[in-house]
Amino acid sequence: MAFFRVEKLVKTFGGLTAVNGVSFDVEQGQIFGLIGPNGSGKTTLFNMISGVYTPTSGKVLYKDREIQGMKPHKICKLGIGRTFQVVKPLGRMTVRDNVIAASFSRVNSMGEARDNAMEILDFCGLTPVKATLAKSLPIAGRKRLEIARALATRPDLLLLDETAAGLNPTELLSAMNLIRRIRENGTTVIIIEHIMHVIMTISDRIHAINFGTTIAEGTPKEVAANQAVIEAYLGTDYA
Amino acid sequence: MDVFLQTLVAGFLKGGLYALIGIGMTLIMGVMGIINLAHGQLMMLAMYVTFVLNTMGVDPYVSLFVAMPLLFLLGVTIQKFLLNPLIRVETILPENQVLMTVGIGMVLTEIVRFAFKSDYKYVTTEYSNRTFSLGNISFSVPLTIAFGIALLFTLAMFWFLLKTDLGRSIRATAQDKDAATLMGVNTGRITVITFGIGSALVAAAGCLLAPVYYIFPDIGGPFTSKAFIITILGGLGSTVGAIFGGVTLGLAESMGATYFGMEYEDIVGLTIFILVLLFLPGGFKRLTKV
Amino acid sequence: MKAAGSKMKKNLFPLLLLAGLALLPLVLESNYFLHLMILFLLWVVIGSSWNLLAGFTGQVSFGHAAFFGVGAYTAGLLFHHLQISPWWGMALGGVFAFLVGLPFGAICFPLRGAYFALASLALGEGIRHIATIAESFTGGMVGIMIMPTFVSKVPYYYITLFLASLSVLSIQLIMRSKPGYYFISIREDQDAAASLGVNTTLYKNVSLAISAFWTGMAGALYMNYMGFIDPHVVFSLHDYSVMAILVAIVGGVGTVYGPTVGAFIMVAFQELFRTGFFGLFAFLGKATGVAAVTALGDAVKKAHVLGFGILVIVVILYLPNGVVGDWEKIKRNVFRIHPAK
Amino acid sequence: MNLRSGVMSAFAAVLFALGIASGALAAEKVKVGVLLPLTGSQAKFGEIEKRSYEMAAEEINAKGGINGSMIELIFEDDTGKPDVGRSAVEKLISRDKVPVITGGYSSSVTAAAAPVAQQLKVPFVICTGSADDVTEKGYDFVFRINPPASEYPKAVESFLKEVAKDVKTVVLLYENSAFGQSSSKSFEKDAEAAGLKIVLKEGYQAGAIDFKPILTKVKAANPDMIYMVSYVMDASLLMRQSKELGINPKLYVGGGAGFTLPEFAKSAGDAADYVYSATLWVDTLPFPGAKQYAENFQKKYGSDTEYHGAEAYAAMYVVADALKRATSASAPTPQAVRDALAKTDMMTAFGPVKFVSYGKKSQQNKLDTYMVQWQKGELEAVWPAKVATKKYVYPTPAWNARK
Repeated sequence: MAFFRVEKLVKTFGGLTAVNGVSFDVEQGQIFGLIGPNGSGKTTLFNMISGVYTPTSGKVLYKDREIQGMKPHKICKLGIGRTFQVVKPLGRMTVRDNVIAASFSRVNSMGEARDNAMEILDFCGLTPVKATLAKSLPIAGRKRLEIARALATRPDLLLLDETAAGLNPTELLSAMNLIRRIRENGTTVIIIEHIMHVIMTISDRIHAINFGTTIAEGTPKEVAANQAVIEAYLGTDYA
Repeated sequence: MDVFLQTLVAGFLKGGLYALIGIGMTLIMGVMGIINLAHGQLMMLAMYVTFVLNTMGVDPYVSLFVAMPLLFLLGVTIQKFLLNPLIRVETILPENQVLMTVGIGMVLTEIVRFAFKSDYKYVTTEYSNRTFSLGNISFSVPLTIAFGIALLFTLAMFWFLLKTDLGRSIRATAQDKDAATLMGVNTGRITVITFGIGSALVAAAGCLLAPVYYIFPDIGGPFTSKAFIITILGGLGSTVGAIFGGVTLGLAESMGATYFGMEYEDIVGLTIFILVLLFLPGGFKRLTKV
Repeated sequence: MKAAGSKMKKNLFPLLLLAGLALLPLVLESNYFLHLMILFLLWVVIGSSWNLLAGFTGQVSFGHAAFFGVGAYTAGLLFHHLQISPWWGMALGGVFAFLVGLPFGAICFPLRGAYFALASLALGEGIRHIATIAESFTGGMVGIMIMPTFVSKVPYYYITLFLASLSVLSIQLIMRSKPGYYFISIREDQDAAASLGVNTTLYKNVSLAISAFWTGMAGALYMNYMGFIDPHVVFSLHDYSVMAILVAIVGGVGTVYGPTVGAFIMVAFQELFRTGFFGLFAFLGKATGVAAVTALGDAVKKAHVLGFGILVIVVILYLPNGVVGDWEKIKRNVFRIHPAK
Repeated sequence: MNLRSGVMSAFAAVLFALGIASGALAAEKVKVGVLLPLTGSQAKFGEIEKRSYEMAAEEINAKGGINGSMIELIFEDDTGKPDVGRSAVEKLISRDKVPVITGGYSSSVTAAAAPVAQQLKVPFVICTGSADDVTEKGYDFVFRINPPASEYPKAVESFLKEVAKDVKTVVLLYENSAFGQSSSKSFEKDAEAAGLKIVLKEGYQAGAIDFKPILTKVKAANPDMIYMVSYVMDASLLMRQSKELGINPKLYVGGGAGFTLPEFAKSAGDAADYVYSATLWVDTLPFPGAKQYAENFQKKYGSDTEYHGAEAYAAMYVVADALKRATSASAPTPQAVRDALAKTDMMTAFGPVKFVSYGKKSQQNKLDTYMVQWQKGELEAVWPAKVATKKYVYPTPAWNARK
């Protein structure tokens, strides 16, 4: 069985179908890319996986267990961490306290939580700003904090939603570097990304959707050459 | 049957007045997203204006033309100098504006108490007690007039919001403040005008209530509660909803008073309020899509 | 080193304050000031409890009078119906307030922001009406009257001091542990908190439960100390629900000691105004013979609620984080002390 | 830094002045503490009572005060809240060291203040607070001049027994306040004992806009009598809307509270005509000084007084009388004043005052109550017959039969 699988996921809002029968498998240790134009349903997928939305139909299977419709905090406890496209820092807490709060999903004592947090902050390169209030971080710092917080919940599967958007080239490089190191530590990653060269470089497999349905899946090379993907991104004129 | 009909009529007439109180609140809540806990106090102020004018021999219906502009100005001042500055203030609780209205309500009440003491004041007119009857059912003349005027104001507001540029700007701001700003609406100005209009409308309610009720500094509080019940019932920002909300509350209170007992009047209102909050978020607006 | 020193200082100050408060009855023989201190400490409990739910967990309740009143009525009714000492009501008052908190939370917590505030306000008012109407059970507006146990204020003072210290200490400890971090996470962003494994519904209810428990204890103590309650007194929207908010706002929302400072300011403020600065105006008027001074004194006496209102407006405009939260700002602007750079 | 030291020295000056303020007033005076609501929603009556106390104290001082020393009244504002009322009592006793406290307007403040006075052993002479409980606890330092709430309808009961014998059915409406709930309860009990049938009994929240639904029910019940315990503006609305609906019982009776106030008649207009009310006092009662008190009050303050004022006025005389008897050579002690109060037996403008024990009550003044009726805009005493200024109009003429 697959480590993680979604089966024919459907989500409708009123009369609008945001996701329409998407299925894919993710193997343990992969970096799995999810691409698609704006409004194609990627974030809705993430919200269904992480429990924010209950799917209209379909299944989400994680380590052979159906998890669709579970509450977000339960899903977090099962070992699925996520970041938000629009970052949600716990603004009036310090960077360290943000990560400590997340650490409490695994430990109960203050001492352990603090140790876990320090380790993660160090891993993510946030130690220098640990005493800064999260709301006063620059955007790159906030994105990094999102990841650090998600990591502090010790996930086996990490959902990254546009972590690279808004970063300058230097920041991009170090972000990609961080994602690779996360995978090296044994965490499986599903990543939504718009910046093509980022996703093409780091992903092992890529799944492309448009208008809520799958249009392609394969290695970065295969997907990049796929006619439907090119059309979706560039419009039919360029095909 | 008579008991039922009389209750129905009483509830309906009272509901018209409630609607007028509710429209101002619904606009303010819809556009600014804040609960104005000084709404009843603004009405109280208008009632005192009516009272003072009445001692000079001015009819309450004439004092509408004085109280409404006065309260409009007061509303504008409050929004401009006390509420809008809070948007820029960094605080832990986003409800700061609501808490500010609590403070404003206290100040208004106490200033009036200073000026007029806690005594009950009343505006007596020769038509205060006048009634007419249809069959066995008696209608209070001033309440019927109030109902008519409330209906008139609601229709006017409906037209204003739908057909005028300013009205459209207000609706745009209520729907999405950021988008409205991007479309070139000066949302700061809109909130100021909206608060002014809301205050003027509740002032009208005060003038209409004055001949049938009485006036004292603490009268605001209960009407503030009624106003937010009406607003939640009707749905935020919906003028037609406010009419529905007002009449529903009026009817529910009257029916509750007749068939449960008068002491349950307020509980009936609060219960409906909680039920709507829980099971019909968005109020009647959700049902009618108006 | 410096950081450690300042931390020591931070912990030392409350201890010194506590020691001072514990010794107070030895130097202060006036029952009157002791009574004011008891009121102050009572407000420390209520304000701190409200602050836990609103300031730390972000759920702005306009219905805390419900818990205060339930606590008071637990003590009162135990005595009224069963002749059980209202002191038993102290423990039970907290428990019953907690129990009332369960449906309260179930109704209000699905709602967010202003809707939460409105629902809590409606529930608080609803329970007052019920207590008024259920005459045969609660005694209605006739109220419940008991003879206070102690003649001296000193036992009440120490009991209230104990309750106040315990509640503040418990809140401080909570805020330094897992639930505290979870409360603040919920306040800052419920969705983010949930994604980090926080069961937001559970922890909101935990916060409410603790808050209701302490508020209920305060209510039961009020019954014991004041000897009289009726629904309009202990379920009062204005005197308890709103006042609890004002105490916290003035002192500093979301700070552990803010409500303590706020409670002191509010109680002192009310008494200063009510008595015309302890008769200072009347005395000055008499001494100088200027009628205007006496008149001013009378005006001040009458203006205490007006003063509250103005205080609230000024604090929200200029000290939105309260005296404790904006202490640096106050030091800068009022005392003109600039931190050495 | 300068500013800071300035603040400090100003603070020190204030403290110093406070010290003088409390010290300087200890001249040769007899202090009397008065607890009243001077701000807040009950301030109207607090003000009337305050003026009455002041007027009485001036009269007593003009006649030589308490064996030569002048009475000094120390008013404390209870703002209508029990905890504040308690602050006030604590201050009066421990800072001002008064030998006696009087006043007490609202039931809740009085009920919270009485135990304090009892425990600290300072006599408390209540002039208005009417909760029955207060004099049922065996407090030997608490005295009450006015009757408790449950006794207000006494005169109504005798009127029903002797005049309105054909009244068989009664509707009872009352506001949900301490006074409303307790006096309606005792009226119900007594009415049923007298063989009357209560066909409808409804409480309501003070401040309702519209009594039509309930009055429609009343009309359908068609009672012989409507008994209402309401405060002044609810009273006025009840009568105005009864007129609108044309409800015609044999008599409308108010159970004290709002129905006797001038504002009731003014705001209800002709709807107030023929309405009866229970009351504790009117200025036409044949008590020495009653008429004069009302006239002097009107002259001095330019506004009317009513029974609350008379209670306060009488309370001052009762306290002064006790102080005189308690003051021999030294200043009066609270204990001496209490003992003197217990022996009080005097006549006042409010009626005879003597603190007695009966039923569960102790140290309670026992007074007759009266019935008044609005006739042509004037409040006339009509019952008992021996104090009547006009004859009662019974039964009440139907609305459409009036001119």
